[in-house]
Amino acid sequence: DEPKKVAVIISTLNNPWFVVLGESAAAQARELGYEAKIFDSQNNTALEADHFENAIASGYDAILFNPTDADGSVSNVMKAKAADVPVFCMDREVNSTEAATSQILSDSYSGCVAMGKYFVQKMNKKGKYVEILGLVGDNNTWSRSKGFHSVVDNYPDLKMVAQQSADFDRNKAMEVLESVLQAHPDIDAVFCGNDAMAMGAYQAVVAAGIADRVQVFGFDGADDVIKSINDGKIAATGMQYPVVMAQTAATYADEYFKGKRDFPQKMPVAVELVKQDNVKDYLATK
Amino acid sequence: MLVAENITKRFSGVVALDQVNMELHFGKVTAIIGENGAGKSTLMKILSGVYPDYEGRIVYKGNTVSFSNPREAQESGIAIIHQELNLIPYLSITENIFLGRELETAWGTLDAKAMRHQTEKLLRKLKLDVAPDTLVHELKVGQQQVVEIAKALLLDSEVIIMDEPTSAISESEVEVLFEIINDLRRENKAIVYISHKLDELFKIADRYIVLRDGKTIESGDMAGMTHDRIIQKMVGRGITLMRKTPCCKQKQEVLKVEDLCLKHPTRPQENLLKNVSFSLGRGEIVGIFGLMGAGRTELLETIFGLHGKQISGRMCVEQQEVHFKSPAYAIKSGIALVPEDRKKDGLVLGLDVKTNICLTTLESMEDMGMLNDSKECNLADKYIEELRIKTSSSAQAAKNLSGGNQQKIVIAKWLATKPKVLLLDEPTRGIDINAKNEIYKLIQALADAGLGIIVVSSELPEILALSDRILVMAEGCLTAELPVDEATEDSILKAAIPKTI
Amino acid sequence: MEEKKEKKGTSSTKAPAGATQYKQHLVKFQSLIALFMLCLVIGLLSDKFFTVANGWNVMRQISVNICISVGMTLVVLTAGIDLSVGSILALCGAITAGLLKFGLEIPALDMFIGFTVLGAILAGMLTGTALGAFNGWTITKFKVPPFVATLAMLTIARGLTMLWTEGFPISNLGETFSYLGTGWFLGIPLPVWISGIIVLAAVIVTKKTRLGRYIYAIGGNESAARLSGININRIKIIVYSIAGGLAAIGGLIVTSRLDSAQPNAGMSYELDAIAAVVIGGTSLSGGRGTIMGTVLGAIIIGVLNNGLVLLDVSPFWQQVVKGFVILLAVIIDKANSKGE
Amino acid sequence: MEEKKEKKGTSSTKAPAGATQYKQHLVKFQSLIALFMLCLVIGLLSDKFFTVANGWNVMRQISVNICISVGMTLVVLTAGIDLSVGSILALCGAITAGLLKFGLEIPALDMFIGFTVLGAILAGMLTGTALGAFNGWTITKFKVPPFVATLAMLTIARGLTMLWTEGFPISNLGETFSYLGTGWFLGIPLPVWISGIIVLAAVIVTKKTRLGRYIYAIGGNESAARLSGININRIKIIVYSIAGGLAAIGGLIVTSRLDSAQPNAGMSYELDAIAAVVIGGTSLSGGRGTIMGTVLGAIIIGVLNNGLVLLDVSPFWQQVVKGFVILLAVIIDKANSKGE
Ligand SMILES: Nc1ncnc2c1ncn2[C@@H]1O[C@H](COP(=O)(O)OP(=O)(O)OP(=O)(O)O)[C@@H](O)[C@H]1O
Ligand SMILES: Nc1ncnc2c1ncn2[C@@H]1O[C@H](COP(=O)(O)OP(=O)(O)OP(=O)(O)O)[C@@H](O)[C@H]1O
Ligand SMILES: O[C@@H]1[C@H](O)[C@H](O)CO[C@H]1O
Ligand SMILES: [Mg+2]
Ligand SMILES: [Mg+2]
Repeated sequence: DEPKKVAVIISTLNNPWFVVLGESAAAQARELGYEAKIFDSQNNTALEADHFENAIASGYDAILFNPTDADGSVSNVMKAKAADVPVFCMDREVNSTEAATSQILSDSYSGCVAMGKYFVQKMNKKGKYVEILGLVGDNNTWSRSKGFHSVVDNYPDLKMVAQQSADFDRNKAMEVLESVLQAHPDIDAVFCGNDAMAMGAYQAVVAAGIADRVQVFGFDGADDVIKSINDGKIAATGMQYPVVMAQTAATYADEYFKGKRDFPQKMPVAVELVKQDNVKDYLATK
Repeated sequence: MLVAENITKRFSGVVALDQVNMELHFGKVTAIIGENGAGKSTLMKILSGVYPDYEGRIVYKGNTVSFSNPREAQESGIAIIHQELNLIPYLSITENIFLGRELETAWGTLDAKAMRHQTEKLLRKLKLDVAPDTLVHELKVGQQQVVEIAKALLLDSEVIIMDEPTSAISESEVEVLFEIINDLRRENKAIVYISHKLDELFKIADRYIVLRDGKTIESGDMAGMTHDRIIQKMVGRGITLMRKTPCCKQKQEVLKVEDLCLKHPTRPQENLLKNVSFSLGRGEIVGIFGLMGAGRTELLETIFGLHGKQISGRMCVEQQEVHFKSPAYAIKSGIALVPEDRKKDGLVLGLDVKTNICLTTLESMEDMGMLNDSKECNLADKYIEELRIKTSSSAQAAKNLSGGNQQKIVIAKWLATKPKVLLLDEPTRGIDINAKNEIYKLIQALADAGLGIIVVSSELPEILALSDRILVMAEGCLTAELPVDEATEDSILKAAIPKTI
Repeated sequence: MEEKKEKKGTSSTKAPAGATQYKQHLVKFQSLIALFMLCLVIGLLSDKFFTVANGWNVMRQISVNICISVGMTLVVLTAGIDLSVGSILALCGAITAGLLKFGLEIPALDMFIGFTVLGAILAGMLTGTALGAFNGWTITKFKVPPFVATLAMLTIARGLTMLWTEGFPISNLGETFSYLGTGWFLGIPLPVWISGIIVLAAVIVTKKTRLGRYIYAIGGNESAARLSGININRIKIIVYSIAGGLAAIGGLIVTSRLDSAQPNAGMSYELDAIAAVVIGGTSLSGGRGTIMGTVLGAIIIGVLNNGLVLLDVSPFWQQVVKGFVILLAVIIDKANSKGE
Repeated sequence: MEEKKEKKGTSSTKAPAGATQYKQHLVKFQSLIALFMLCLVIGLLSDKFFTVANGWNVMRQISVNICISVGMTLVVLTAGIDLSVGSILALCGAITAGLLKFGLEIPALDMFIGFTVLGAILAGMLTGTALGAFNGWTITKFKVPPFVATLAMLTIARGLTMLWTEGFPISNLGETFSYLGTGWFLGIPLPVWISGIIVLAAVIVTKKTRLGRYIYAIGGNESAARLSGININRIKIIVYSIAGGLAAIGGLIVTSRLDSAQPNAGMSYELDAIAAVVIGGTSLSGGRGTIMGTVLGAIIIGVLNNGLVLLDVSPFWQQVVKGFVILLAVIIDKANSKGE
């Protein structure tokens, strides 16, 4: 009879990182012989709720889910649960241990704790830096920022001279940093909430002619940033594994259909710090 | 009695009214007379609460009153029919008439039935044969004016101000209005009547007040006044009214229309224009008369290429057959149209006089693809001088000019295209007698210079004064063609009355 | 905007008595044609479309847009526009959620105020109404064009939301509050009840009350309305306040449905609302249009969103298709009302 | 919108000869006051503001908004609006980047076309112009209100961008292309040259050509313009095409500056552009306004963005402040032009 159907509901497709996540999940599901369709929640939890309802109504058998919000998405997952549709979270979690069948998570907070430690080390515990935040209404923005500051704020000689938002956007990050550099031309580092912003920040630093002394830190492990680290342009990033998470989620769904029920409630996928001395490993795997 | 004492009103520096005094008597019709811009409407707006800020005093039935908005004036029994139509196009007649004073049921909801009923009564009284639910935008301008009148009559007002109520309605509707005014007079109301049609004033008014340049010049009883004296008072000097000497020489034909038909925009099987045929000679002035809705405007628009594909029939300009897909083609062939509503269709009010005049001939104002400012100024100045347009400069915004001068700008912009045929739709609507006279002279001079001119007008005296030949239209058909010396008011009117009623 | 200088052409004088009513029916009818065609196409392509469950689904999903669009209709009828509804929705949802969860602490006075569900809801609605009134105030008092005034409010209210929430969602608001967005009553989802009641009230207001009459009059010809003694400024302030209040209700539904107030909720909802209004046949130049038209417009958008998902259209194509369908819906509308 | 029913009251006939010109100067002057005050405040609070480097910085950052706003001004002068510029910007940037990097493969014909930098740039600009023309076509041919037609295009062009890029940025476009956005020429950044030339051309078009005159006439009174023999539809299509083409140029600058075409570039740029237009004194009801006013408006917004960052205002507060400043700028403008 008909193949089972898998819905891939992604927080936003307006960001390549999530496109990779969504498409890898869908591709893996198809590989395993299922129909798969991607839904774009456009960073809107209410639209996500609509997607859940529509997916349940049109008979999807499992949902591979990248939530827009840890708390706001709980009720959506509960709806699926009530309809006996298993949900596998990817990358971001929902704040409930009963809702999702399993959560395959990227731990932004601890990733940024590690990043913070490396940052302190690279800066020799002193200097001025700028933080560029992602969307201020996005929880990842804050888990990264908090992880970072939980370490860095312990060093009084590390001074954050500006904290601005650039909405995870490359162009905005460039423009914001251009302006910040007018007020603080003497900064030593920039910490960015994702790699798109890190690239934008790097371009602003290059344009200002201070690329050799300002270190840029990103987060994600995007291709161009990995390459830039290899070229000595960007200092470090936190490697997340969207493809691994997506494939794992799809595989779990497959196993669920085949009868398996005991999944780990949380399955953390570590965020690995990519820096000059280990970047070769990551270039190789790509 | 309503008395206005020493009323002064300024608009950002301009003194529109300067120490004006006026008395209105109950049971009398008072005519306010004055040129365009004399301050008539401004004075009425003060009486009716539109302008709350003025100097001076209004004494109404012995008490000093001051209205801070139109509603307060209404509640004291002063109603006004504004010069400009003030209706809401997408509301029905009933809804317009009751606007701002709706009847409500005990529930606080609108009492549609009662309002409809009263509207029906009013419309019957005003002999307007239209359903009260008809949306106002579906009505002709004249009918809309009747609705305005109904709106003022709804309240049992004691003072009723009518600011040019007849500017868009035809003779028969004027008759109805005059009957009503007579009734109101009998009911001992005070009525203010403003019109640039002097004949009407003699028919209806008991008293008159003349305003000139914002000052009261004179007031008195209408009895014993003559045309010439009124004009003298209004203008401040005597003017010689133009009288045409019709020329009957056979002229060379510039425009010929044969079997022109125009489809109805929504009912395709019906025609708005039915087999209209006529011709126009160089230097000839043809007047077209008809009642409201006879199709005159449509005829001019059709000739001017505004109804593109909806038409059939033949048209020739100087023996050349032409087909106008849009006005641009008509203009190229030497046709010009001065539209009925100068503010809506004639002028870009926010732009200056120069730009408006040059708008139709911008191509010839160019040097190497760029507009040449001095060419534009020259052209504008030429017409400002030739047509004696009263403006501070060619850089003045069109909206700041008086109606007569605005009309001259529209004529100027069309003369600039060097037309062979000039179509004039109601060229003197709302224009004072002096300006009217100047426009008559201008039309005459243009014809003498060889233009073929068609004048559409609802005023018989105007048609008779201007035309060499008169065409009469009714219900989209040409019903008569008369040389001016054979035409009488009777013969024209007879041809104008629709046969189907 | 574009329609403001209409041809003066007026139709026949001898229109039969019922013509107006008939035409008004036709206006509704046009959007119905578009909706009908849309449903037919989707229904033919997906057997899941015409099911009761999916019907409630669509209805519940559009209930928020309906709340906002009803307010937007009133604003647009006065020839205005309100771009701030999405932000106001977010702010009010957040305020209700925040008060419900944390109460209000006023350190200066060393005071703490706890809120019941009802109290928090009222506070949210009050905020929305107040912000709407502020819109109306800048528009009438300072003659700021509505587009700009509400654009400024769009930014301001979003900023205030961020400040209030500190960028974090406020979640777990309790069963009672949750019921508002997720509960059923007499077999009908509660959000559908709420939006239904709002629609009913708005229909009554527009058809049966002075306020409604004045709204049409102002949009139809503002200076004529003024000369008829209508207090334009008052009506406009009321209308923008209503729009703000209804946006707040939308915010309550969203928040309750998710059991969480999202700081970035409601982003670009104003565009969906305006689309519903225009598809529903209301003229952006004011004075013409109906609430029921807007409801149809909202349903068309809702069915479209639902259908595109049911038909398995890829998310990227969805946007393209959605754009064309909106265009088409308006063109069908225009084509049928050519006579106007 | 709100201004369309102006009071019919006309001012004196006897105004002094130069009054109109004088008033026009004043119109520019008003936005200057707002800008001046803004600069003063920021300058007092940050000593880094009044530096040459920061000046170029601001100029470069606003160059994209200027490209878009100039097109928007023309559209608004005709009493229209264009919401699609941000999406068109993204699509055209992506098309140029894609063609440059991958060329064009037409599998059906088994063909491959490589593109030079110039070729790719032209293709991008052509796309923008064509989409703009499509806007103009739906608006004139089907009488779709500009708001709706361009709202549909906003969605469509964004969808097409996603389809073309498959959701991924297209990066590393080469030195030559990069120069466009990052290079300097005679001591002035290239984007500033580009936007400067566009402004100059637009000033000439609006003041010195027939096209410009017709644009004002259409916006001022469409039916009078039609009766003057102006081909309204043609002019409107041209204007929307220009707006599309200028958005494409904006897209080129953004893409080249980042050396990467981002699929989500240009989001909500239309709002910034409209804000610039309105702050610059152009009336949304058409017929009144100047290019230089818009440039001032764009500078005000640019200075504001720059200043808020220089002063390290928290991102939450930035939005609130920005909203109020825009409101204030327009109110100052209105207050000074009350006579109008
Ligand atoms: N709102 C206004 N602002 C400035 N000036 C005005 C305004 N209204 C009227 N005026 C000026 O006041 C004067 C009197 O105008 P008003 O409309 O009262 O004339 P009128 O006698 O009614 O003329 P008409 O016969 O053309 O109707 C004119 O010079 C006019 O330009
Ligand atoms: N756009 C339109 N739609 C429907 N009917 C129209 C339209 N324009 C005009 N008509 C009808 O065409 C007929 C002729 O109208 P037209 O305006 O040409 O009359 P007119 O003789 O110029 O009268 P007026 O003195 O009012 O200008 C009328 O019956 C009118 O109702
Ligand atoms: O890692 C992803 C990306 O960095 C994105 O840019 C923001 O959300 C995070 O989950
Ligand atoms: Mg008057
Ligand atoms: Mg006529």
